[in-house]
Amino acid sequence: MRPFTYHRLVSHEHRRAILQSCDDAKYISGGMTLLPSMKLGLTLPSDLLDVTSLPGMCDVTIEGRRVSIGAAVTHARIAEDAALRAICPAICDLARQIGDRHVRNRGTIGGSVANNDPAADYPAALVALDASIHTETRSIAVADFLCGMFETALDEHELVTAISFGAPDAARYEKFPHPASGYAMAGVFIARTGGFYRTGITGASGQGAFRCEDMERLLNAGAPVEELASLGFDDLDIFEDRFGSRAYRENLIRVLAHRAVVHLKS
Amino acid sequence: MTIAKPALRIEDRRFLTGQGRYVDDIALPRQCHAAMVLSPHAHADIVSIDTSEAEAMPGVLAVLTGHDVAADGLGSVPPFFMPELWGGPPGYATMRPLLVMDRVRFVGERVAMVIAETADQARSAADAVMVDYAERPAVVDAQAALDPKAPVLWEDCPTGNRSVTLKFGDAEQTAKAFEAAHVVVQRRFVSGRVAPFSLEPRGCIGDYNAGEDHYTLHTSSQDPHGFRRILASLVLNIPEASLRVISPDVGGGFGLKAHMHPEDGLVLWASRRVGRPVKWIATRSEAMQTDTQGRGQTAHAEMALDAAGRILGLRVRAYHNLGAYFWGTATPPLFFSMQLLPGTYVIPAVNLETNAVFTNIAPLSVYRGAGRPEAAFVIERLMDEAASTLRLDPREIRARNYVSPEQMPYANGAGLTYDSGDFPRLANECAELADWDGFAARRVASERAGRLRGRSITSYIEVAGVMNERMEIRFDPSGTLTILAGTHSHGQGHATVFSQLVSEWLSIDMKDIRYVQGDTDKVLIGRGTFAARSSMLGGTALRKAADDLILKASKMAAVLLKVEESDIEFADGLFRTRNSNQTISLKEVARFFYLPAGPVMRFSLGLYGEGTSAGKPGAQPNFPNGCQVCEVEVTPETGEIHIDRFICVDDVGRALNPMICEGQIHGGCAQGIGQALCEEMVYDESGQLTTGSLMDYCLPRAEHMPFIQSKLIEIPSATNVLGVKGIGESGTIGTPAAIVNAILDAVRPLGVTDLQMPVTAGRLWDAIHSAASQRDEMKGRQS
Amino acid sequence: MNLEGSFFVPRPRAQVWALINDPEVLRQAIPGCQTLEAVDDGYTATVTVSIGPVKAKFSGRVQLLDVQAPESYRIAGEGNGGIAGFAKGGANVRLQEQDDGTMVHYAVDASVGGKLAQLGGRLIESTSRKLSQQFFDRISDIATAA
Amino acid sequence: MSDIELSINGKSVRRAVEDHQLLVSFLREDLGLTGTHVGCDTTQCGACVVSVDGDTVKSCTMLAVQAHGKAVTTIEGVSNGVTLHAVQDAFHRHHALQCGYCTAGLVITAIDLIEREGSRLTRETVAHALKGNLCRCTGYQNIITAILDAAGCLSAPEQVA
Repeated sequence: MRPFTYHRLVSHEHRRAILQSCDDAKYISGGMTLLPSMKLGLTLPSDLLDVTSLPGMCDVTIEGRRVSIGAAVTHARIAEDAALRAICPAICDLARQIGDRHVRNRGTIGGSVANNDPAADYPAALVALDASIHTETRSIAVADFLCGMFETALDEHELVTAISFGAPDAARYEKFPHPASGYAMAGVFIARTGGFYRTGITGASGQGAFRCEDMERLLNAGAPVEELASLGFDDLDIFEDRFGSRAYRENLIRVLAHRAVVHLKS
Repeated sequence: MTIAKPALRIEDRRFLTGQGRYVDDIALPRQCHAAMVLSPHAHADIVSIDTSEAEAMPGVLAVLTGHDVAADGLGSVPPFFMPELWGGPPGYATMRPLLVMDRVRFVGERVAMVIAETADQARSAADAVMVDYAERPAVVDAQAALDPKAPVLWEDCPTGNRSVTLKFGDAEQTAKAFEAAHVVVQRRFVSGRVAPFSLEPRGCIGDYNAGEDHYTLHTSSQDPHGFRRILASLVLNIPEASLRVISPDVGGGFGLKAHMHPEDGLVLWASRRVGRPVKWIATRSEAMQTDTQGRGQTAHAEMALDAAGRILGLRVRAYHNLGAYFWGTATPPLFFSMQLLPGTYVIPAVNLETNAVFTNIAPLSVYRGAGRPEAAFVIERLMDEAASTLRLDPREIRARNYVSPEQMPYANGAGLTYDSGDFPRLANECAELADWDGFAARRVASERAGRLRGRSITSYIEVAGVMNERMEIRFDPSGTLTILAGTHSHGQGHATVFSQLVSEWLSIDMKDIRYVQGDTDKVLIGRGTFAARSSMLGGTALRKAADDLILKASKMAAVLLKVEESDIEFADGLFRTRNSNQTISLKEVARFFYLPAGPVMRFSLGLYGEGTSAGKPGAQPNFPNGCQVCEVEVTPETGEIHIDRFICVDDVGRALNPMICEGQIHGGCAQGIGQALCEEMVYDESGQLTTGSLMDYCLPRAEHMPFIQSKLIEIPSATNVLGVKGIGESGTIGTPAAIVNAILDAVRPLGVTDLQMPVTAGRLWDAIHSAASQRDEMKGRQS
Repeated sequence: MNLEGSFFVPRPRAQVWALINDPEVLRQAIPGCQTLEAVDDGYTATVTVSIGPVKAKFSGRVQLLDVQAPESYRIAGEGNGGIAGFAKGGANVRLQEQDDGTMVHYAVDASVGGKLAQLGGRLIESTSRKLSQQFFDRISDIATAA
Repeated sequence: MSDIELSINGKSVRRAVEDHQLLVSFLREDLGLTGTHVGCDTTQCGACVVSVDGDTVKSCTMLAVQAHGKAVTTIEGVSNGVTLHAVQDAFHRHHALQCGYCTAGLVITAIDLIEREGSRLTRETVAHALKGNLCRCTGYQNIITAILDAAGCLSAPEQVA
């Protein structure tokens, strides 16, 4: 790796002060995406700002049905957090399907969300849960936050501090992992709150996670699950590669949605 | 007795406790580090190389290019051997320089080398070497490269991009067989390029000692003596005595490390240039681009059968994608993929041909199985196609065609003579273990759960044991002994198995046996380990070494027991006189060989035995063979494939250590499963590797693997004194066919008639989906 | 990477043709394009591209080839991203006259080499598609607004 | 450079490290603990897995400075040097290693897995848990068997087979 200076941030004042003095600073949380690209020499920051010690970044708080997860909370912690499981098991199940156990021990929700990889798992949940993404200065609705593959509404050096959402009555995440990378070939998150369904789909589109309103209409209308098979995605930029054609990924969305709904109704 | 016991491995402890010593674990005093500058283009002329920025970077000691290689007179490297040496026609052999000076021919070709204080500094500086390329059009597909309009890689090759064509069998007789056929089945089969992917990437340390004008190379190698020969005589132009090659613990080879790579020569040369040891360790990304790959064959095959399902003839035209160079041991896969095409069956007429073609991708070489899995895939897929066409049970059609034990030795028409084997018996045992008859009920149960069940029965045969070998056994004065092996274990457990043999033959406790390999200064000569050769050739040589040692010791024993040598017998570690009860142990006799005076004065100092396996019958290969039954479940809505049952019955000749034999089978099967279901190195049209990391190249993980039920059958080989048959490659050979045939059996009812590897879930779903669309279309037309 | 598409512009063909030959329009349309300067046989350009955590700055050239005014050309580009590797590609563009405007058809091909290629097909493929799509979307916007 | 203080295999270590130094290189090159290996550069093979504060991590994707104040266990610290750890012993008895390169990461992973999941492990759950550890030699079968045995979860029929 190329030389850089490492800073362990202890406060937001500290963060701002350090940022002033850096040419090309990058935040590091779990580093599961950043460090491999730095090892390849494809990302060459002058300074790495470790955000995991900033206050509140590792907190999981639940107030009523409102859930807030600090940005530096690891996937493993989310997968295992008993309070979280009690109120929204689907987010725990989602976290358990990310990468592998070692990656889950380092990788964080904030890092994943800020990166907005079009095949990452959390964005599906964020969309379906209508989550808010918090920074030091503002909170951003997920619909405004995700701006296409790897793009977010974050300003330069604006740091995600937490993710919050209202716990649904029921939710389910179904994922079909890419055989090589383990990222989602398709991942479907379906949440039900007050009898209404909301969906989030990741992996299938090159442009990132999206909400499928056609699917929601079917579900909200109480259509039989078999009707999910009629869903079309012609207007979307569905991704294809050696491991899955466009038709295959579209099919995966339907199959995974079917599985999720069957689970929700069981 | 230790032979045939599942003795636990004596080498395990150091690996389990982190005390293994692989090349990168070695740090020589004052060592510095090398990094390579790789070509990003598949085909281009090098216009200029500007090293000035790199040279000025921190820690950089030298930046070397092909011009420096040429100026220092380093030799280019030909293939290890060409088909001509195995009785084939002459072909076009390439000479590969250590660093390319004028023209790159694949992505990843080395164009410069940076030496720096640290590996990070070397890599940073390598990124700063500016190479100006003039791109040429590239060709990546072997058949496309034979088009007269295709870009040519080697202008002085008289046959365009074709290096050589190998032919086997009798064209005329085969044509007649096809004329007489009741049915002909034909298919195109692709065994794509796959990466050997040893978990330990390649690496080496060159250490030149100016005071002695002597070189030492630590390298991750399967064949240190082979490396030494090429590096000394062809690259450095020095006597072999001036180069010591040490191959320490090696983290997997699979054929990748059977032959030297450019870096092995480069670090030695660089060490001389900079006056310090130079270490180079491949990054995984680098390894993916630069390492040799296996398979790379497309075969157009057709089989003629009579009405009863007996094979009349086999015709195959194949194309091997050599990549940019005829490099390393690319010859064996060309031969074996053809010569084993008849498989375990009687085929009266064969007409087989393969064309080895240059393209702008990484060079082809051996990978576990080397040609045998390609052959097994073609013949076993054809057998199932024939069975399907003739509406015969796949087991039945095979039974009608097996070479019977009574026909052994059997000449297969493609130049190989099988010495032994009982293919029908193996098939029956395998089917029984797999509960063949219970399949129908399982299929129904699967259907109830919404899944499709399919099965296959696959017979395979492989040819194992090439070249010659040497082993040595040395006693020391304390009565312990050392095996000096010419073979090279990198996971196969030789320390254990060879110790088992010697322990039994000489009645020496396993703990008193030390095992040494992989150092050209310690081991006189050897051939290393690949092609499932070590048990037979190493074992035979070891037996001779033991006999040699016993013979020498019995002369001493005769003197010590004061009898004629002819009155001495050796058994259970004791020399005994025939006519009296006098005994003396081998250990005690050995001690006398080290005394400064006494009877030893009549003999040479020290007790050791040496043995080689060479000449008939030692150089005859053996023919490991086996049968696999595979059952899969397919989830039609997603194309997911679950291997539910995988039974292997293997004829190993004689199982020296059944535990290790089974371990080899498991590993081989995993690689076969990888190729069948997920592994493939893919290049785009411009020659860029699109599977350059584990993000795209899918290596089998624990979740992909079935529980393999394995049974070893011992039908001793007639070609070696131990009766063994090589087990190192067996698992890889039949497995791809076993998996694909089982999947096809599951989805054939849906109208899917063919599948190419790797059969990923997506590819299978597409096949199911398009078969369904076609069916709907047909229905539409009819109605 | 291959991408095909078409869009409609409510402008006469000659006007669209002029736009897609205007260096300033090209500069605005090429995603991440910082400079575009005319040279003898085309343009030199600098372009910054981000792929996830990776940001690469390419310098290279843009050429207009097989020009059949006012109907079709091939716009081809290649750029060297230094450590990151290189990218090259092009688009065959065809303008089809219609009663009330012009139909623009395009077929894009692109490839990436060097370290970038090791990022994984997933990222390369979707990034190339995204950038190509952005280019034509912007051309469409500019042409429609003109 | 940063000063770090951490516990390695129970011993306190204090060093100055380059900020860009990876934990795996610190372990291997600075401390000579070469039992931890590097097999890839994309955080996927698991040859470099060590335990940090009781969690398994890939030491190729963690900076040495990030290990400041933490307790690291490598393969060298798994047993006392005389008697093998039960997991190491099970790997030995079940022939769960061949070339040995991936073994350190697998043993560390297995110990963690057994501590967390204990007697609930099955062949499927172990296979799933090994997603982050690649082995090219064994086909994983004996590795899974060894882990089940060390966890006391090996069913009787399998022991016979």
